[in-house]
Amino acid sequence: MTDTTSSPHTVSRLTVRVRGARLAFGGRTLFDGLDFDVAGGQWTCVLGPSGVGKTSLLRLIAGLTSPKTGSETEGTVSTDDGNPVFHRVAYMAQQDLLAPWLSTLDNVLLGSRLRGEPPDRDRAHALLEKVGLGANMSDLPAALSGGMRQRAALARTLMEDRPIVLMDEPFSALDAITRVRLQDLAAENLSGKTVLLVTHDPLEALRLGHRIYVLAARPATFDRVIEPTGAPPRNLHDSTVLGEQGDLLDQLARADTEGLVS
Amino acid sequence: MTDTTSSPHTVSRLTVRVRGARLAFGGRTLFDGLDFDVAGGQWTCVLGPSGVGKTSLLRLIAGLTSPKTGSETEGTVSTDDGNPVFHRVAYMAQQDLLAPWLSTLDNVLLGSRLRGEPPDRDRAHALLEKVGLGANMSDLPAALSGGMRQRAALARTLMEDRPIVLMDEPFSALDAITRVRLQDLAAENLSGKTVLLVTHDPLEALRLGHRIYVLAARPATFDRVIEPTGAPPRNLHDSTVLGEQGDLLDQLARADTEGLVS
Amino acid sequence: AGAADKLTVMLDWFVNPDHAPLIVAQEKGFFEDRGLDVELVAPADASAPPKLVAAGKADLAVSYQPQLHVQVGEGLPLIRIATLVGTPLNSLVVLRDGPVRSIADLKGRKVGFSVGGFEDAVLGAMLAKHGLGLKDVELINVNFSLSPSIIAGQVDAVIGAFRNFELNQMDIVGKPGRAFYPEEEGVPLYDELIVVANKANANRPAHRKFVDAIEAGVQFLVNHPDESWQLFIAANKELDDELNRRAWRDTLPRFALRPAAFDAGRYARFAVFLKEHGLIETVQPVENYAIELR
Amino acid sequence: MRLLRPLVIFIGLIAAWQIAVMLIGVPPFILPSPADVAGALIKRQEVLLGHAGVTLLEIVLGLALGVLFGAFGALVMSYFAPARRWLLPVLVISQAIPVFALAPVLVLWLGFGMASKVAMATLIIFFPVTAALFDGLRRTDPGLLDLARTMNASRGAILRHIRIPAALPAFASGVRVATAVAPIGAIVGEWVGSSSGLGFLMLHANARMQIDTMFAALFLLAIMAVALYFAVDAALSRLLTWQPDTQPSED
Amino acid sequence: MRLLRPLVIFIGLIAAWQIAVMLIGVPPFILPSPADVAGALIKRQEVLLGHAGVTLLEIVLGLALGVLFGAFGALVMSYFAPARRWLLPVLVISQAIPVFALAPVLVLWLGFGMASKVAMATLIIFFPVTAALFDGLRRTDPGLLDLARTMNASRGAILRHIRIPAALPAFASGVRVATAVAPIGAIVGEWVGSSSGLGFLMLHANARMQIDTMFAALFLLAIMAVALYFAVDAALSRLLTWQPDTQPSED
Ligand SMILES: Nc1ncnc2c1ncn2[C@@H]1O[C@H](COP(=O)(O)OP(=O)(O)OP(=O)(O)O)[C@@H](O)[C@H]1O
Ligand SMILES: Nc1ncnc2c1ncn2[C@@H]1O[C@H](COP(=O)(O)OP(=O)(O)OP(=O)(O)O)[C@@H](O)[C@H]1O
Ligand SMILES: [Mg+2]
Ligand SMILES: [Mg+2]
Repeated sequence: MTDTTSSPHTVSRLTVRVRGARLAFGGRTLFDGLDFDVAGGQWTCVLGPSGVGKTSLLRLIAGLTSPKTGSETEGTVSTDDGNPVFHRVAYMAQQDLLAPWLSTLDNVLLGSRLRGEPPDRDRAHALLEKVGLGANMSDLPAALSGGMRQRAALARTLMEDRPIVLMDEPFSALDAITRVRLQDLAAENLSGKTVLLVTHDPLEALRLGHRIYVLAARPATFDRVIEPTGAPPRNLHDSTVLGEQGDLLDQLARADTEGLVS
Repeated sequence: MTDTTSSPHTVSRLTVRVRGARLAFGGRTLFDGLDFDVAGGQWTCVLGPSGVGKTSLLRLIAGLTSPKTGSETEGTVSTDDGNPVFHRVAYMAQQDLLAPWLSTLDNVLLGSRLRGEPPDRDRAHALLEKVGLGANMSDLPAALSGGMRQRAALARTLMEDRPIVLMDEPFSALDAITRVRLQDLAAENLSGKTVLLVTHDPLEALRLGHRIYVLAARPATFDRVIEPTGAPPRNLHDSTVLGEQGDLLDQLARADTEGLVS
Repeated sequence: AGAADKLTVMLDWFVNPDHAPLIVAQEKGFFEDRGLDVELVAPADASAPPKLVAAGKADLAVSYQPQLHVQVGEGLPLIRIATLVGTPLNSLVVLRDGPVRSIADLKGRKVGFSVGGFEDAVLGAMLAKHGLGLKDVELINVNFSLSPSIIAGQVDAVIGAFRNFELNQMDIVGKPGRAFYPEEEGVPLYDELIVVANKANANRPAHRKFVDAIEAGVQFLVNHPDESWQLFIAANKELDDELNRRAWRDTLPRFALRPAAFDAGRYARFAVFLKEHGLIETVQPVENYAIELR
Repeated sequence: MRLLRPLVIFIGLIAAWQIAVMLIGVPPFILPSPADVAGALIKRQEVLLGHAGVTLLEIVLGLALGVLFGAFGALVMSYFAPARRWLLPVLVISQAIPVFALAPVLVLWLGFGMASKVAMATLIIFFPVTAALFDGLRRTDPGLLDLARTMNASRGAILRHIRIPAALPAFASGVRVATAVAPIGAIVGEWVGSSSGLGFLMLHANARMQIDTMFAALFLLAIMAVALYFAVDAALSRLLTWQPDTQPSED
Repeated sequence: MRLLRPLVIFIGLIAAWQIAVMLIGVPPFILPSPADVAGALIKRQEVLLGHAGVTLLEIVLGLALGVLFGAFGALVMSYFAPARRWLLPVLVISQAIPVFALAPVLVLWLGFGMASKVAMATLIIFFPVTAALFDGLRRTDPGLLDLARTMNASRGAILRHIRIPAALPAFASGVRVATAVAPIGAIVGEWVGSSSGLGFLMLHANARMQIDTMFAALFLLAIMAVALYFAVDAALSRLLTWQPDTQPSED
């Protein structure tokens, strides 16, 4: 922990501000003049129709859009302490992105290895146990099931221990029960961090999010924010959650008709 | 349609019987002596904890397990007309498996190209329009979002027009609204076919399945079958569905405690 | 005798009976007797040794008189200090039982050569004597396969074949050849194998000792032909075969008995011949590129 | 700019060469200065260009045949298991056999014309292509193969529509190496038996100690080699637009 | 069985060769029969084995250095954009330059010993490795690179932990080609000026029409080449167990 930018305790509860963001792929504008805040120390969930630009927005915040990928980008991404966002985010992509030549354990330790830090094997072991991969630490990714790969990627993201965490559908390949358990695990491990979660599951958003945004239309804009009551992770059997779910689904349906899938 | 085995109308409502199936990866037995029927002309849904062996079972039925992949297999897979299953299945894997060098359209036409049949472009166009990729037909997979890739893979599977359809979490990367629409599309296009659907979403199973199985424990066995009332696709706001959902979730939770994720 | 004087001597080609005086001098210790430590190095490309001597990387090189004229003409600081073989070995060879009975029969035929640099001049002179020119034949570089190409009928004649070698070679495989000798067909006599040194230190005392040792070697060869053959194959086991035995026999009479001796007139005549054939631009004074060591 | 850079490289190399010759004092009969070479280039341009044309033709033919045979060899080897077991050792041996050993045999069969030289060049060129494509064909995504199997694809169809497109990047890699070694293939062919071509000219000039002419021929050869390489490289890149292409220097 | 097959291939090739010689009636001074070669092999075994040892050493040294320089070249070229622009054309040129043109220069710098021969062999061997690794480094999964960037990885760390492991299959491909051309590299190196080694022996035997000896040397060379190739291949496969490996023949 010599690198101060990677320590979550010195600079915590960072708010990320996106201002005037524009992103286009060869003429197709995904969004333009988009303003968006990821509130410090909270979970912000983003939903929206497939292909609307959620992943692209996440990548923009993570600093991963470059002209090389064929995208044109404008706008600024900043944090309220003035330091850049880049290198303070942990990013979990929609694909699991496990290195096929590394064992599950080594994949989880990839971050420290890339930074030349001594690997914290104990923590990696503990995390892998918690995501249910205790017996698969030395397996190569090719020997894991889809959900197991996703869990390995989640463990790797939690391992990163960054103040800002960007996750792109981190639970999509998991069964309902495992999903709830891992949501709890993530909520616990990421408490106090600034989390941006892209998800397709309205219940997941309602369970985990302090704020829920719906990205819709092209160029995409954000609809009204939903701020569910109570502290996440919430109990899904709660009747208010079910009511909010109806709301959210309506909003999503509206987003969809403005949207892309005809 | 010179190849009779690929015509769905001559031999329809095929029941697939799995008998005495054993599958192990280097000593780890996934299941052993498993008997399982996929009822002819119906949707059979399989749920179960991540890593229990759902994908492996699907691949076994599709005839895709070979010693080369490091697996040991036993048991028989047959259909009630006595002909082999292989070459009469359409298989949609958990990964989208789009060929990166082919456009979306060409990926959808891959099957006919591989069989040397004249490609039915009109049907491919229509299917791509229906899955919302009408504007992306000439895009390479790399330019598609995660959900768009999954939709392309779904279109390709529907394009295959086989009597037996095996789908491994075909809607996992889609938002709630798109998901419902594509479930309807699949239900419509696959009516009368023998469908085996692996899913993580109990509601999806309840919406689409004539029969729902839960695969659990190691070696894995099937729990009691759930046969929801009414013809799929069902309305999710139906109160019976919600009741059944509770049931199913309980069963899944039980499956999970016997199961793998500790 | 103190520390031996070290000499790196590059051969023109792999060790073969043409190098007999050197090998014998080495094996009999004639170099050692004179306080020389001689290392013989064989190249795979006959044009490399003079370059390396000119560049000071080797002390002496076994080379050919015609090439010396050309090299000196191109500005290489080389000078001949001894002669190993004082007659041409080069010849034009055809199959004895083939269709070519005289040089005039070569009209319109293929002539193979292994690029040495002046085959065309020699061939041109030989053809000219029979009223033909280089344009009347097709010249083909057959590099590594001089005799195979003629034996196999790929070409009708080869120029650059050594009379002590290729002829025996062809005879052994049952396809005897007929040689036309350049010196009998209009080409002035020249030394086939000579020893060249860098002009800058031609008169190094060690060089004189080296030539003396060769002279002793030649003498030994003449006096004890059988014993020297044994010495030769003992040092080069892979050369113990029919072909080399015959070549050895045929080469013996061609070694210069007085390696240091030098005939300036002969060199001057040859230079004129080369100039006539466009291989050199000017005829330089002989003392520029050949000396007799004191 | 795109045309400027090669020019700068070119001038830079020439300058470096000139300076090296001047500083180290390599004698001109071992390494002539660019000025000497330029002189020879101008003085003998007619002869040089004539021979260069022959060599270029050999290179292009050899490259075409080498790539063709290489691709064919890889396909046969990977498609037929017995062919692989039997052919691979033979191919490896074929690479280890020095050309001059084969030359008399080849010349015996093909004569001293262009055929034997193209054959020689082909022999040198085809192996990198074979090896690269063979490796590429082995590394197809197993998922795609499984999919193709369920689609009732014949082995040939899988090869054509899945394995070959997937192996194209590896193939391109092999073709690049082949392109780089193609000139030497043609030159070696010319050593073995020829009456024209830059290789022949070089041998000749070398024997006559016209080292400036030899280097002028070498220079032409280098220009042809580089031009050919970058042309092939550009063509291959165009073929493989779908292939992600990044450089560590951009990380 | 694993040991039987090479033996069968071996005997088959020899038989085919003997039959070919007998049927076509190639004169023995162009292609001797296996019996002749076996005779030479036995008669001259001492000489042959001595030279073979020298060549083997050169092959192994040349291969080691070639792979090392090749890997180094690819890393430098892909890591430093300017190096790529400047070095690539130079490397391409280096492949097109015939040995005999360089030979005197090399001898001038390195002398007549093993060094110049190994240098020559290295020059021939390194390019396939460079080209293959260079290509492999360019084709890293962009997703993994993005991930590494967010993980605050330096360019060097990305190279070391992401790009290089991902490029290992391509590297292996290049090393295989290099291994196959290594023997010819050493042989050509021996042309530069040597008095030992199989290449020397072959040229010598060829020039003096000891064709049976030449083929005996060739035979030894082929055996070394095949043994080396399969040894390296096995080692590489062991290194790359994570890499999916299927053959079209299994489709
Ligand atoms: N190639 C392989 N080698 C070794 N083990 C494997 C291999 N493929 C799968 N497995 C193991 O088999 C088990 C079941 O895998 P499978 O993919 O069938 O799970 P699943 O039920 O589909 O899970 P998920 O819901 O996560 O996709 C896992 O524990 C996995 O580690
Ligand atoms: N590299 C690219 N080149 C061109 N277009 C691209 C590229 N990447 C993404 N796009 C386009 O940008 C749009 C948004 O993609 P993005 O991945 O952000 O969607 P998403 O909201 O994450 O969708 P999903 O829910 O399906 O993952 C899509 O229409 C896609 O076609
Ligand atoms: Mg996305
Ligand atoms: Mg699965």
